[in-house]
Amino acid sequence: MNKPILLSRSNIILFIIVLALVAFPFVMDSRTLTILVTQILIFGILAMSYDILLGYTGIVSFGHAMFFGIGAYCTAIMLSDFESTIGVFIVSIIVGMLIAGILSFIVGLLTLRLKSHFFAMLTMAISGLLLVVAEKWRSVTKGNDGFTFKAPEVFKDRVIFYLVVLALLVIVFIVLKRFVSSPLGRVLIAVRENEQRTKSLGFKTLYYKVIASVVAGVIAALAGSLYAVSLRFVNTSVLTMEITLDALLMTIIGGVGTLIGPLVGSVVIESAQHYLSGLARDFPIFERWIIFFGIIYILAVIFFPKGIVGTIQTKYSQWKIKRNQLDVAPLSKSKESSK
Amino acid sequence: MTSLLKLDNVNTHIGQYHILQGVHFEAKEGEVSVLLGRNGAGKTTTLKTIIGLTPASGGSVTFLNQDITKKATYDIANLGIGYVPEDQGIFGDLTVEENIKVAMRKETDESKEKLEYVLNLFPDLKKFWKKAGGNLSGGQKQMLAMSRAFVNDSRLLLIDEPSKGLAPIVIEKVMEAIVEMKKQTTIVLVEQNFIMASKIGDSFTLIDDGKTVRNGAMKELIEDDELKHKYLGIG
Amino acid sequence: GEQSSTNTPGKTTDKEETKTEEQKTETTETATESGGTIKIGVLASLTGALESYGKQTQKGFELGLEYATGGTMEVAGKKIEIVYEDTETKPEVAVQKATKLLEDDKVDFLVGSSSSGDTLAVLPLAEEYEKIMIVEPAVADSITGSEFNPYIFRTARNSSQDAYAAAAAIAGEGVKIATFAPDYSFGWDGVSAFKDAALALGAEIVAEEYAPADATDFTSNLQKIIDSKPDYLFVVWAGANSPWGQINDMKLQENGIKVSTGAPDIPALKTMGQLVGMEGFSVYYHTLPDNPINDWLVDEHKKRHNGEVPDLFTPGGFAAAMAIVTALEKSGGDADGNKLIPLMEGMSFETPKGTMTFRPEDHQALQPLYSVTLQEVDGFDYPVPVLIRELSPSETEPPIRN
Amino acid sequence: MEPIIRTENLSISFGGHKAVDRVNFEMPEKHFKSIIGPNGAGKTTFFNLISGELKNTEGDVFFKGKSIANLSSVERTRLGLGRSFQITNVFPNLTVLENVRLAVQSKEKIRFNPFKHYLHYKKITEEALTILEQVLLENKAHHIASQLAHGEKRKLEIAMLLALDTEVLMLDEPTAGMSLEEVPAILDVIKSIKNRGDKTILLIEHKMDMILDLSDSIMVLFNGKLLADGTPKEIMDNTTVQNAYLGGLYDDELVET
Amino acid sequence: MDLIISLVINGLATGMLIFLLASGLTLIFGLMHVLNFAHGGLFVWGAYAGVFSYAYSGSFIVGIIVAILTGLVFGFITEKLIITPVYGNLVQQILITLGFMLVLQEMIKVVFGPNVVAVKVPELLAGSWQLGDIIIIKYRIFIIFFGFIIFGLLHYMLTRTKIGLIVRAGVMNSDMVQALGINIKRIFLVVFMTGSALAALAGMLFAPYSGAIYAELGMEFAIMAFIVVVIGGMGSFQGSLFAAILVGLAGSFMAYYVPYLSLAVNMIIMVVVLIFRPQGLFTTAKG
Ligand SMILES: Nc1ncnc2c1ncn2[C@@H]1O[C@H](COP(=O)(O)OP(=O)(O)OP(=O)(O)O)[C@@H](O)[C@H]1O
Ligand SMILES: Nc1ncnc2c1ncn2[C@@H]1O[C@H](COP(=O)(O)OP(=O)(O)OP(=O)(O)O)[C@@H](O)[C@H]1O
Ligand SMILES: [Mg+2]
Ligand SMILES: [Mg+2]
Repeated sequence: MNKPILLSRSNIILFIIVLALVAFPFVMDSRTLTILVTQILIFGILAMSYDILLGYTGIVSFGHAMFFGIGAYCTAIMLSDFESTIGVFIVSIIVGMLIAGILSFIVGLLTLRLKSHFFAMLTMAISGLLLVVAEKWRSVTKGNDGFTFKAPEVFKDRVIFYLVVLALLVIVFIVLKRFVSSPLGRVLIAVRENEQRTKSLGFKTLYYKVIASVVAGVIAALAGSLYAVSLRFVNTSVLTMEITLDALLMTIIGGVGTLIGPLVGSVVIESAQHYLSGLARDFPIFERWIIFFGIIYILAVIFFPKGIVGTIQTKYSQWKIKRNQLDVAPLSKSKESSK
Repeated sequence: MTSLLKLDNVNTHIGQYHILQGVHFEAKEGEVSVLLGRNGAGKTTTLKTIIGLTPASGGSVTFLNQDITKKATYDIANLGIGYVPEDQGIFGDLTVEENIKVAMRKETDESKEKLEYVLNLFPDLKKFWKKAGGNLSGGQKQMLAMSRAFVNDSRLLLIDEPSKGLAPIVIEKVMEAIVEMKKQTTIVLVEQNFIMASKIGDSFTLIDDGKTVRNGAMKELIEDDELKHKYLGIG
Repeated sequence: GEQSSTNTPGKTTDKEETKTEEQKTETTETATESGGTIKIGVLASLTGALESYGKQTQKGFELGLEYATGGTMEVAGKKIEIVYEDTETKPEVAVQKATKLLEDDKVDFLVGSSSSGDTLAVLPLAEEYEKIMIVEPAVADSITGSEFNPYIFRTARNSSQDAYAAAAAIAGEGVKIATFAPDYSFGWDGVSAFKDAALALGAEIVAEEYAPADATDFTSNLQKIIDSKPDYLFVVWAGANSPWGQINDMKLQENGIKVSTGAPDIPALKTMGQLVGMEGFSVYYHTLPDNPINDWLVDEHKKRHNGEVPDLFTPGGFAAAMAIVTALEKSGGDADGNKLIPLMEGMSFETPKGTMTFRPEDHQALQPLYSVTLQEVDGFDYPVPVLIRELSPSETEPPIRN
Repeated sequence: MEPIIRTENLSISFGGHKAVDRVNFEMPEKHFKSIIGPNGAGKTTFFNLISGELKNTEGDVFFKGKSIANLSSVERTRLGLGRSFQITNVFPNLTVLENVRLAVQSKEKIRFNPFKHYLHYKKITEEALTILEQVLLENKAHHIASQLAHGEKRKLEIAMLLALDTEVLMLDEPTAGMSLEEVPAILDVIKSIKNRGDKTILLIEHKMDMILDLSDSIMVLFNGKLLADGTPKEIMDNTTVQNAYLGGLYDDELVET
Repeated sequence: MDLIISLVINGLATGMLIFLLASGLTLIFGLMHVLNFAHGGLFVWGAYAGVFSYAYSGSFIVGIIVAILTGLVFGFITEKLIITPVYGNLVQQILITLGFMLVLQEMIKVVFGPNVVAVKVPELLAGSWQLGDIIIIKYRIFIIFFGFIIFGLLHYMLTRTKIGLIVRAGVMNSDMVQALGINIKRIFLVVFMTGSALAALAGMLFAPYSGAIYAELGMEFAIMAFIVVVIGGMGSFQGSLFAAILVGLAGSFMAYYVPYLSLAVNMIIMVVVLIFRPQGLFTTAKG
C-alpha cells in the first residue's frame, strides 16, 4: 500500500526531474528545444486535465478543445486589445479559467446524464457549435485566419516563459495529484468503476461528475492561455477536434488515471512528431513519416496496453508481488484464517 | 459404466495466480457428479477449465476419450457440453426469447419439445417471453440460464449452483428437471445446497484450496460425518 | 558586428579567396559573416491536405534559385542553402519549425507557407528576428493588411487581387452576379473583395451563398442562386469537394447562368470537366505567360519531374527565389533584414509570370493575372485555361490595408 | 410508536405487469422482518421502491412518518436506508478494502474535501478493516474485487452495507451462493447486529431455516401482492404459503432445525 | 411546391448517401461497439481502389466490385491486426484505430499519389431530368435506390438470421456466447468485414457524387457517420436510416431557408436529439 509520505521514492524522482527541467534551458542553449519543451509542457497540462475526466471519472469527452480554445482566445484577445503586460496576461488567464469554469459547469449539467458514447458525441457537438461561433464571429476572432498579438515583454525571453510554464505545470500537477487522492478523488474513481453503486452509497454522482468536468475545463483553459502566448497567435484551430484528440491520445499513450502518464504521452507524441518530420528532411523514406507516426500508436497499444506509465506500474507491482511471495498462491493463506 | 469426462491433475492459472493445483475427478456416463467445497475453493474455476474459459496450464481434461485441454471454448461446447454459469450469463439487453434463440444450436422438433418442457417447468419464462433478460428477477434469471442449457441436446451439462436464489418450491422443480435431464445427459453439478446435492448426486468430489481432497460415491459422504464437518461445516 | 557587407560580389575565384581568408579569422561567427552561405528556410505543408501546394512551392523555389543564380546556387559570392520544414498545416508546428530555422539553422530568409494560418503564426517571428520573410503562396489579405510587419514581403497574390481579377473578367455595367463561396474566412474575404470590385465596375450582386466547406450537397444553395436569376455565378472555392458537378447537374449554364471562378491547379481542373466555356481568371497556368523565364521553367520542370508541367504555385516558389536573389544582388550579399527592407520596397524582379513589383506601402507584389476561358483541348483530360487577356499588375492592384 | 417505514398502496408496473401491487406494510423500529415469496414475486422490486432505485407508479412510501417517494436513492441512503444487492454490485477494479472504505467514507460524510489525502483519514481505513474481519474477508482485503469467488463477493456486498451503518439495513439474499460452512458465520454477523438492538433489518432470503432463526416477523409477497404478514409460526402454518412457496422440500428438514 | 419537392429529393439523396456511409459503422460501432476511427480510412480505400479500377476498366460495376473486395480484404486485415486485441476496451480502441487511420490515409498517397482525383459519373447515370422547375439529378435517384437495397439486405441479415443477436450477445458477454458453442471471433470477423465492405462501397458510390476524392476525405465522413449512428440509436439500422435522412433533409432545407445555420446543422440536430432522447432515436434493447 502506498502511504502518503512526502519523501517517498517516487516523489524524490519527480523532484529530480523537475530540477533537471529547470536546469535544462541553461544547459541546452537551444531556443528550438526550449520551444519544443514548452509546447510539451503546455500540452502536458492539457492532457493532465483530460486525465481527470477520462482516467479518474471515466468520462470520454470529444469536446475538451472548447475549454482550451476559450483560454487561448481570452488571452489572445485581451493581450491584443489591452496592453500586453504581465498584469493583463494574468487577468486574462483568470478570466479564461472563469469562463471555462462556467461553461463546463453548464455543459456538464446538460450532458453528464448521458451514457458514454452519447455523452462523447454530445460534447463533440457542443464544441463543434462553439467552433462555428468562433468562425462566424469574425470581428473578435478573425475566424480561421486568426490574428497575431504581442506577448508581454518579459516573455520575449523564451526561457522565462518556459520557466513560467514549468512552474504552472508543477503547481497544476501537485494540485491535481492532491485532488485525485483526496476523498473527493476517490469518489470520482468510484463513479468511474460503478456509477449506480456509488449512488447507492449515498454520493450524488452528478455533482462529482460536474466537479470533475469543471476542474478539467478550468485547467484546460489555463493550457489554452499558455498555448496562445507561446504562439503569439490564435486561430480557430484551437477549438477543433484535433486538439481534443491530441489530449486524448497523450492521455492514453501515457496511461489513463496516472496523471504522470499524460505528461509522458505529451513528451512521446510531441517529440515523435518533431523528430519524425525532421527525419523526413534528411531521409526520403521518411517522406511519409506520418505512417511511422501512426505505427507508434499501434505499437503503443500492443506493448503498453495500459499506457506507458500504467503498464510499467502494473509490471512493477507484479514483479514486487512475485519477489515478495515467491509464487505463493493467494489461496494458501485463507485456509488457516477462515477456521 | 465408462467415464465421459476425466480431469487428471488439472492445474489452472488465472493471470499470475495459481488457482487450481491438482484437481482430479471423473464423471461417469449418466451420473450426476457433484463438486463440493467452501467459497473460493475452485469449483467454478474447475467448470470454467473444463469448458475452456480458463484453460488448464497443466494436467489434462479428457472428454469422450478426446483430449480437450487445449481446445477453444466453442469447440468444446460443440462436442456437446452445455454450461450454466454461476452468474447466469444472461444477455441483459436481449429478450428471453432471444436469449434462448442464441443458445439453441439447431431448431429441431426435439429441441422444440425440450423448450416446451422447460417452459412448462418455469411458466414465468413463458409469461415474460418478450421481456429483456436483464429485467428478470434473480430467480427468473436462474431459470432462464437453466433453460438455455436444457434446450440443446448435450452429452454433458456443467451446472454451477442452480439452486442459488431459488424459492424452495422452484428448487424442487429444478431437481426434477435435472433428474429428467439425467436420462439423456451426464451432469457435473456445483451445489452448496447439501439437501439438494445429496438427493440427486451420484458421486461427489470435494475440492479445497484448488485441490481435490476426496472423491467418492454420494452415499459415502452422507454417511461420513467427519468429512462433512471438516469440509462443509455441517453435521 | 555587421560588417558582412565588405564582401564584394565577384567571380568564383575571388569568392574562394574570401572564403578561406575569412575561415581563418572568423570561424565562430555566424554563417553570414563567415561569408560562405546564405541560408533560406522554406516552410510548407509537405504532408496533409495541402501537401500538393507545398510541393509545388518547393519545386518552384528550387528551380527559381537555379535560374536566378545561373545554376551556381551562389549569389554575390555566397553559397545558397535551403532548408525545408513541414508545417503540417498546424500553426503551432509552423512556429516550432520557424523558430528552429531561425535559431538552429540560422537562416537569413524565411519563405512560406501553404496555409494562411501557419503564415500568420510565423509573421511575428520574422519581425522578432529581423529576417525577411517572403510569403508564398498564402493568400489571406490580413498578412499584408492588419497583421503586416515590415519584414514581410509577399510574392503570392492576395485574395483581393484574385477578386479584382475575377471582377475584371465578368463584371460590367448592369451585370447581375451571384456569388458562391465556402462558409469561412477564405470564402468571405474572397466574396467581399469581389463585391467591392464588381460594384465599382457597375455590376449588381443579386445573391450571396455560402456552403459549409466540407459540404457534399450544394443543391439548395444552387437552387437559390437559380431563383435569383443572375447573369453570372462567381464561385470562390478551394478544397476537393467541389460544387462543379452539381452546378452542371442543376443545369445552371443551360438556364443562362454563366459560371466564373479562378482556375485551380491541374488535379482540380480535372474535376471541372463540365465547366468548359467558363470565363474566369487564373493565377497561373503554364501556357498563359509568354516569356523566356516561363519557357525555361516549363522545360526544366518537365525534365526534372518526369514530364510534369509546373502548376498553380510553382511559379510562386520560383518568384520567391527570384525576389531573394534580386534583393541580395542589390545588397551585395548582405542578408540583414533591416538593410534589405528599403532595397526591396518598390523592387521589381522577373518571374515566370513577368515582372512583379513589391509595393512599398504593404510589400504586396503587384503582378499580372490572367483572364481565361476553359476549353477542351485535344490531348488533355481536363479543360484547359485559355488566355483571353493578361491583366496588368495595375488592373488588379488591391487597396492598401495595413 | 410510529413505524420507521410504512407503505401505502405501494405499486409499480412495468409495461402492463404489476410487479408490486398495492402493498401496505409497516415496519416497527428496531424490528427484524424477513420477506419471502416465490421467484418474481416482487421482493427485490419492493426493496428497490423503498431504497429509491425505482420510483413507484402508485401509492406512497414513508420513512419516519415523512413521504420519501420523491427522494432519490442517494437521499434515501443518507436518511438511513441502506441496502445490499441481489446481483453482486461492487466496484470491480478496486480492492476489497477500497470498496468498503468508500462506504465508510460516505457514512462519515466525507464527500467533497478535495485537499486532504484520503489515507490521512486513518480511522476510515481501520473501520473498513474491522468490518472486513466481521464478514471473514480480511485476508482478501487487498485483492481486486472482480477476482473474488462468488461467495466472497456476497460477503463484500454485506460488508459494504454494514460499513454504511444505516439505521435500516435491507439485505437481498445475502447468503445466496455462500457455502454451507460460511452461512453460519454470516448468520452470526447478522444476529449480532440484531442483538445490538439499534438497527431495523429487512431480509430477503430463500433459506427458511435461517429466516426462522432470525425473524421477528415474516411477510410473504406473491405476484406483487402482500399475501401474509405475521410471526414465523403463523406463516409456517399458513397452507397458502406452503403451497405457493415452500413445496415439500423442507418438510422433513424443518423438523431438524 | 416545386421547390419543396426538389429540396426533398436532394435531401433524401444526401441522407441516403450518409446512410450508406453510416451503415458499415452501424455494424462496427453500433452493434459491435468498436469505436473505429479507421472507418473513414476504409471508406477512402474503397473509393480509391474502386475509382482506379473503374477508370482502368471503364466499367463502373467493376469499380464497385473492386471496392467491395478491397473493403473485405482491408476489413480482414484490420480486424485481425488492429481490432482483435482491443475488443471491449474503448480507450485502446481510440488510440489504435486513430493510429491505423493515419497509416491508411498516408498509404493512399503512397499508392495513388497525393493529388485530388477527379471522378466522372458513369454515362448511364450522368446528367439530370428537368420536370418543369424541378431538377432531378439521375445519380441521386440511383443512390436512393441503392440505399434502399442495402437497407433491405442488412435488415434481412439482422432479422432473419441470428447474427445480429449473436453479435449483441457477444458484446455483452463473449465468454458465455462461446460456451454456447459459437465461434464469436469468427462472427465478429465476418461482421467487421461486412461493415468494412459497406464503408468501401459507400466510398465508391460517393466518388462520382462529389466528383473528386482525396486522402483526407475519410476523417470528415467518419465523423458524420458517427453522428448518424449515435442519434439513430446505437446498433439500430432503422435508426441510422432515419437519422441519416433527417440529417440530409435538414441540411437541404436549412441551406435554403436558414443558410447562416447550415454550418451548424448537424451539430444542432445532435444536440437537440440527445438532450431530449439521451439514448438516440431508436433503441435496440426491448422491455
Ligand atoms: N479472475 C481471477 N483472478 C484472480 N483470482 C481469481 C479469479 N477468479 C477467481 N479467482 C480466485 O480463485 C479462487 C477460486 O475461485 P472460484 O470462483 O473457482 O471459487 P468457487 O469454489 O467457485 O467459490 P464460490 O463457492 O464462492 O463460488 C478464489 O480464491 C478466487 O479469489
Ligand atoms: N426493471 C424491470 N423491468 C421490467 N420488469 C421487471 C423489472 N424489474 C423486475 N421486473 C419484474 O418484476 C417481477 C418481480 O421481480 P423481482 O426482482 O422483484 O422478484 P423477486 O421477488 O426479487 O424474485 P427473486 O426471488 O427471483 O429474486 C418479475 O416478474 C420481474 O420480471
Ligand atoms: Mg463458484
Ligand atoms: Mg430478488
